[in-house]
Amino acid sequence: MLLVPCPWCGPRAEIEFRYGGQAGIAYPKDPDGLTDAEWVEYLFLRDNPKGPWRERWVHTAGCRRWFDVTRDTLTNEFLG
Amino acid sequence: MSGVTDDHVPQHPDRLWRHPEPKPAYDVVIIGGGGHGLAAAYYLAKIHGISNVAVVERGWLAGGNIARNTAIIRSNYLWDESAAIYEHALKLWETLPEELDYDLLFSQRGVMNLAHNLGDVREGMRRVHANRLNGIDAEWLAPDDVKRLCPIVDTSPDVRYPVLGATYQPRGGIAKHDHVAWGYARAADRLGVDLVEGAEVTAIDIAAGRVTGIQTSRGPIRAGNVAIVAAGHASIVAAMAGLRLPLQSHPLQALVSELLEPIHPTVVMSNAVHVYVSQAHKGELVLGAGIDSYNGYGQRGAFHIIEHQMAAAVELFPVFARAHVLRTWGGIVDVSPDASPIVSKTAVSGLYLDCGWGTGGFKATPASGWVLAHTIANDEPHALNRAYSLERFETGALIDEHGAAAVAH
Amino acid sequence: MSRGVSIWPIARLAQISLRADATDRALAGRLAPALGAALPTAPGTVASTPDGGRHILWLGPDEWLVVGPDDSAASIEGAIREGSREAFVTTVDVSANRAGLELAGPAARELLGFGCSIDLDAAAFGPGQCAQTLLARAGVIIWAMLDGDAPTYRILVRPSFAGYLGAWLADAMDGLPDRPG
Amino acid sequence: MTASRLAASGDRIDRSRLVRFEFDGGSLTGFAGDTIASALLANGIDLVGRSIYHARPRGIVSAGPEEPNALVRVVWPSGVSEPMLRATTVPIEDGLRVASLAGRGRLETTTDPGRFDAANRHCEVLVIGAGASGLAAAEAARDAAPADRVFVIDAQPALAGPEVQPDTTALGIYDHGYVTAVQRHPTPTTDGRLWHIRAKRIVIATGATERPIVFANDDRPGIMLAGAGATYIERYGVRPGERAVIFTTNGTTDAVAATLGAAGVEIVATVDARAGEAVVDTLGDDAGRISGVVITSEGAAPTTVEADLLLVSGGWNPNVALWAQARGTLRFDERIAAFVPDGRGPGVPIEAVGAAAGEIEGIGELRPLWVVPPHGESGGDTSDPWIRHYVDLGRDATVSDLRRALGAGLTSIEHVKRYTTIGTGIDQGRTSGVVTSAIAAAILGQEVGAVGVPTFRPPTVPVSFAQLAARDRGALADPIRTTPIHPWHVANGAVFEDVGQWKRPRHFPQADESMEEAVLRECVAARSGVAVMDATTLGKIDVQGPDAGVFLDRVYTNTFSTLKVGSCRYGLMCRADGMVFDDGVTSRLAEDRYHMTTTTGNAAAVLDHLEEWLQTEWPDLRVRATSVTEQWATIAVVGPHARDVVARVAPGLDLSTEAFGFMTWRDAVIAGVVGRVFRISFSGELAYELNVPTWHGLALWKALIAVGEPLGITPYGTEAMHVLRAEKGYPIIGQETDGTTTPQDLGMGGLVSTKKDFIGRRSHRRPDAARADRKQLVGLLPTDPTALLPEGAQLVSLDADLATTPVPMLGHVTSSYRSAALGRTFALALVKGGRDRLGERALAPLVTGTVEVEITGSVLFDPESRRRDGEPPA
Repeated sequence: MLLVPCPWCGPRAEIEFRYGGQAGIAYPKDPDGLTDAEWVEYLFLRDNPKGPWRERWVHTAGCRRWFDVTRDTLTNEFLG
Repeated sequence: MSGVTDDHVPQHPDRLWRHPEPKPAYDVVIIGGGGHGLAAAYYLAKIHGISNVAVVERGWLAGGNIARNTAIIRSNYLWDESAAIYEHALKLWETLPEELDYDLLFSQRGVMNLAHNLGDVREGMRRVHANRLNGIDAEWLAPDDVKRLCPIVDTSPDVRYPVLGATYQPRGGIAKHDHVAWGYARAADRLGVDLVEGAEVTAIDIAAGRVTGIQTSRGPIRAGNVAIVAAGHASIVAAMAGLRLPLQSHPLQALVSELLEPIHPTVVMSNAVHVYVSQAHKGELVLGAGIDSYNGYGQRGAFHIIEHQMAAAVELFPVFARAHVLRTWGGIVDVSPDASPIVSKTAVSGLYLDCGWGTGGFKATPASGWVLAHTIANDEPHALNRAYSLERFETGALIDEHGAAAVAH
Repeated sequence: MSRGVSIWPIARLAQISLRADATDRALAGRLAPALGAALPTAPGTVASTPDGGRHILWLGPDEWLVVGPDDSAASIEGAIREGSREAFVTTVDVSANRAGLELAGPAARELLGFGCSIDLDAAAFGPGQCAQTLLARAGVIIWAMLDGDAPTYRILVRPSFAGYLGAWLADAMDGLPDRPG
Repeated sequence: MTASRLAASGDRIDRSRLVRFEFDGGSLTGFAGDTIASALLANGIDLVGRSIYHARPRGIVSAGPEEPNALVRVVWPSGVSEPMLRATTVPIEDGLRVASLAGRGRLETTTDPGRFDAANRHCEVLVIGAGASGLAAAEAARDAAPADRVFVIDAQPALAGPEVQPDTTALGIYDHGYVTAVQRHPTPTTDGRLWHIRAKRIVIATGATERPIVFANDDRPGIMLAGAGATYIERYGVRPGERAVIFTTNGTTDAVAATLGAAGVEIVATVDARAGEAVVDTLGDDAGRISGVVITSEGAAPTTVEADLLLVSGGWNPNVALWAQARGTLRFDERIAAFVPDGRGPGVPIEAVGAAAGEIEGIGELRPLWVVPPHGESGGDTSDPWIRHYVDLGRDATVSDLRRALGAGLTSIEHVKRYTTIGTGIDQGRTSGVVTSAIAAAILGQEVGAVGVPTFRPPTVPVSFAQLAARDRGALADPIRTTPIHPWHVANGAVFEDVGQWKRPRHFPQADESMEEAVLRECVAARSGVAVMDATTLGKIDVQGPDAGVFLDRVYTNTFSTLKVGSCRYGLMCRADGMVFDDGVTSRLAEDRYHMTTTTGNAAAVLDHLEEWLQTEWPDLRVRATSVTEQWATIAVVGPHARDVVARVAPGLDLSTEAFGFMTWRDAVIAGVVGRVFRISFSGELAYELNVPTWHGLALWKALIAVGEPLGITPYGTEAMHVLRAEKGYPIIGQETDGTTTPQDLGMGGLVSTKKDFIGRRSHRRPDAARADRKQLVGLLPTDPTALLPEGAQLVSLDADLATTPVPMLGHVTSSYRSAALGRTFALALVKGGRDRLGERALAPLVTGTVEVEITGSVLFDPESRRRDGEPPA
């Protein structure tokens, strides 16, 4: 049970959150202008590193805010 | 373990495999000494006559997901492409103990998927009808049939998770996961395949768009072809070849009980409440849990997942109340956007992928190795894995097993 | 003998969901007098009017729950409209969207601790504080009312979960030791 | 071995309280505080079971959780039976029934009156273990933190004092200072409690476990760990034997010898490895109990001494399981020849202290001795002299098995564990683990430290499924959600279906009606009279703000910015992959305010979806979304007479078609309460959806039933609702869709705007979305109008060869019903290129035979929608 650092409510138990996967994947400005390959980049391709990465959580059982945080996917330590 | 050579090992009739020093070059190098990689090596040598093959394993042979799963075997998948490859696997399972001359403790005790609500019933009926037309043994069971086949399931109507029925595949069952890996390893070794443990891959060499070899902690190895079969680390290894895969790696947990007298005659899966349970030959109950939500390579999951699973298990099987959790552990599953695998050529010629099996890897082991061997030997996918290409994500021709609410594990 | 905690449902409350930009000082300055108390900006805190008739619970960085006596919903929304002028402020009457119950007694904190993963220690969570969290498997707002020998908490929960939560609390009370009195 | 109760000593037992219990049917007594093991020894019983594979007689090896051998079945006075517990860890109580077993437990309890629960605890410092070093660490911690924020747990019964929580064993250390522990009998009425502990610092003071030495016939009853022998004397006042041999490698047995002496046990020999001495074999009596010990001294010929007790100390292994679980690394400490805590990565501070850190009191100089080679005929089987050198007694695994594993080429200690099953028993390898590594290292010519030990897996002690389920049992296993009208449904005999966590009435059978009869009756009422349904579970979201229209245009495939205030519109939502996600009717309440409805199952998911896009993609939009699902009770009044019924509860409302047209809404006073009325229909009939605050839902429902009574108003459930909508070809998301279905597949291309971008639009341009053979929604009419297709049935072409699999499939049945309005059965289906097949026939092969169907359009009833304003002129 991770202790997830909600920037608003403070550290809370993992069960209060929903996971949002990789952070910083922006919705393309002009989807129509994209090739299928570029669109699938947005749709499906994500990093999957072993070690620190930037990810999203939403505090569904709390303040309902989405936030980004860096976590080490091997040790689960949150690095801020 | 690295550094061990056969000089140390006492001679013994039951010898499974040699511990050779890696040769400078091989026709094919398979990265990942798990079930799928060992099976691929075996079929390359056995069917395609390619025995100048090395399987390189970072740690100890068959120590990844093949050693950590709940060993359930079934082929009752919804989509045609899934049904075809998993049924091919099941047919191979049915002759594998003889072929490998190894007791895999393969037991076709039947696999049941419980339906707890009308949506489950609809999905189950759809799967049963599709399975039958795809030549897969599948039946729909009424609650009374469930009770008859597995008396310990609570089928009374007033429980929190009422059993409205179940799909049933009589030919499904379980096998002893370690024996499967060791059986393939021994057979591949006998055919001349080098199994190289304690060799971590650090780089994949590519020249002019073609793979030429790999760098490992036990030195460089030249290779005509390289296959990445590193479940749990597929993204990491593929990145060494500059490939970005549509995979996310998550923890998946399982557990066993103490040894118990026979009480559970079949395999029961309840996707709705994430309970997957069978009783292994020694007598322990083996249960698989739900997948952890977050990306993780720690080979351990969160405890609340086990607690929720136990709550559901005791509701479905009241007799389990005083069984004990003896050991829990975690594996790493590589999950693709459509929860279906990737067995494919890549943009790098001579480099092949076999990954993304998610929670379905163990039961697919023979077919996965079989189609990968074909794909490498012919540099062309087999009909069974043509649909499992990387391109499908671009065209949208997904094989959406979770979309169709197909049962994981 | 007793279990050291009593539980009772509370009367209907007016509950207004208020969404506004907390960083807009001018807006905050207008809303405070209109509501009779300043919007709390510290996470998980509650501001109350001097007469204690109206409370503003922090639910998020731009979200509050304004709670008052039954039938005061319209006046609360009116006050907010008056204070917000052209600013982008939204209100929704959610008075019936959550049911309320109160727990009080020396064992109240222990009882909540059976099903709530946040730190309920008085030092960490005392009067004037509230938290959106899970109690057993139900989403709730826990609101610390009184501290001391008989801590009192108010629980706001979706009405559809009230039956479950009531049954859970009754079951959980069996886990409390008997105590004299 | 002739064990017996001593006249004095035993600080854990209360000699004033006699306890009666049974062992294998025989009635025995012990004292309060006895474990099953100590009570059995006190009664002179040392043979407690047979081994699992070799059926060897087995006794009691230890006095704690490391027991690999004395496994028993227990039936509590309550009648609850436990399949397999360690006799060394279970306190006896009056009426306890204990049975010996042979390595396998038996599950019997089906109705479990036991009570288990769970609790949360936060602390600054958690100290695991209340031995001297644990208590010292706790004392030090209290200088820095409030006393009640230093949490000390100990696995033993209350001894240490009030500041220690007794009977509590840590199961595992997880991420971010999370520790799970299980407590026995937290209250007199609770059997066990699972603790979820969150600590900012953790001190592991779990002590060390003595380990055996492996020699021929080392598994006989009467062979015990040395420390355990002393424990039975000091803690339980039990003398484990009369003539003892001590076999040791270290100094900790000096104190044991003193304790034995004081208890009147004759020490016939001390075999000290440090002096080159060793026990090479043991002899047994008829029952297999130890009767003699074969001893060698370097060079000298073996001699045999008579003894009924052999106490062994191969050294001590710090209990490092928790440390290792917390990703702590281990180092082999030559000084004590054991693995001790070494480094640790990031995370909350965790330290090991005392014996758990390798400070073994009194160990002195230790000479490692792991295994004593066979001599002469030991084992009796000359072909393999190692088959009686037991390493893991719980698994009957011997040095012979170990050699076979290594010989097979399985050189990793993890391989060895799997091949031999050593360390997979109830004791989790506490006694066999390090010994196995050392023997493997010797055979492989490696250092023990290099071989290492297998990964430590939680839990540290077995924990019952019921304990982990805790309070989540029966009705509490998962929340049951009900609407305010639920009590009426129950009182009026509704049959419920589970929709997510909701209980929804599926139908309201009268008297002895079957479901089929009830549903037909409910449908007839809706189409020819008036019927009411509780639609409260529908998701409802208040969407507010100047940019609300723009936002909804991006979220829905169709356009909402153009919707007039006072009007309602059906909308479809897709995920980014272009597949249908949800649908519902959304109404414009004001220029800057919409009332969105969602499907019951997706209510929470849709709100999450809206928040995700608002917060993470379009923070510039001035829009806010608030769930009002449970603010409103929603009742659908449906049928030609709906207007008359609504008129009676909302007299102030002009219900004429002109004043209140289809797909519009009005504020209204309904049954005396301010609410809203929406003129929307999921059945094709004249229909109103009445919304009042949840508080008033039940009262409104009763009012409608009362005023509608003269018109024969009929409550209906989800099944009739599904039939009515299917007759009109309205899809149910999740039934006509499966995550691979686009709006175009549903024949709703008209609802997909080409003028604006919306979530999922780009995906509709992918090649696969344009395939001509995509599955499309159609209707099906079985040629035999009485044949009811099962939902989920697959369709094949008329000329399909059913004998040759795989048989190509055209599609599948998504919904199938008997229709009162059509006077026949019908179905909806997703069929490849379905819209080009209208009029064609197909086959549905069933287990019972095949059913022929005609493929039709999906709207089978009132295609011109002439009924939505009421009974149309004939």
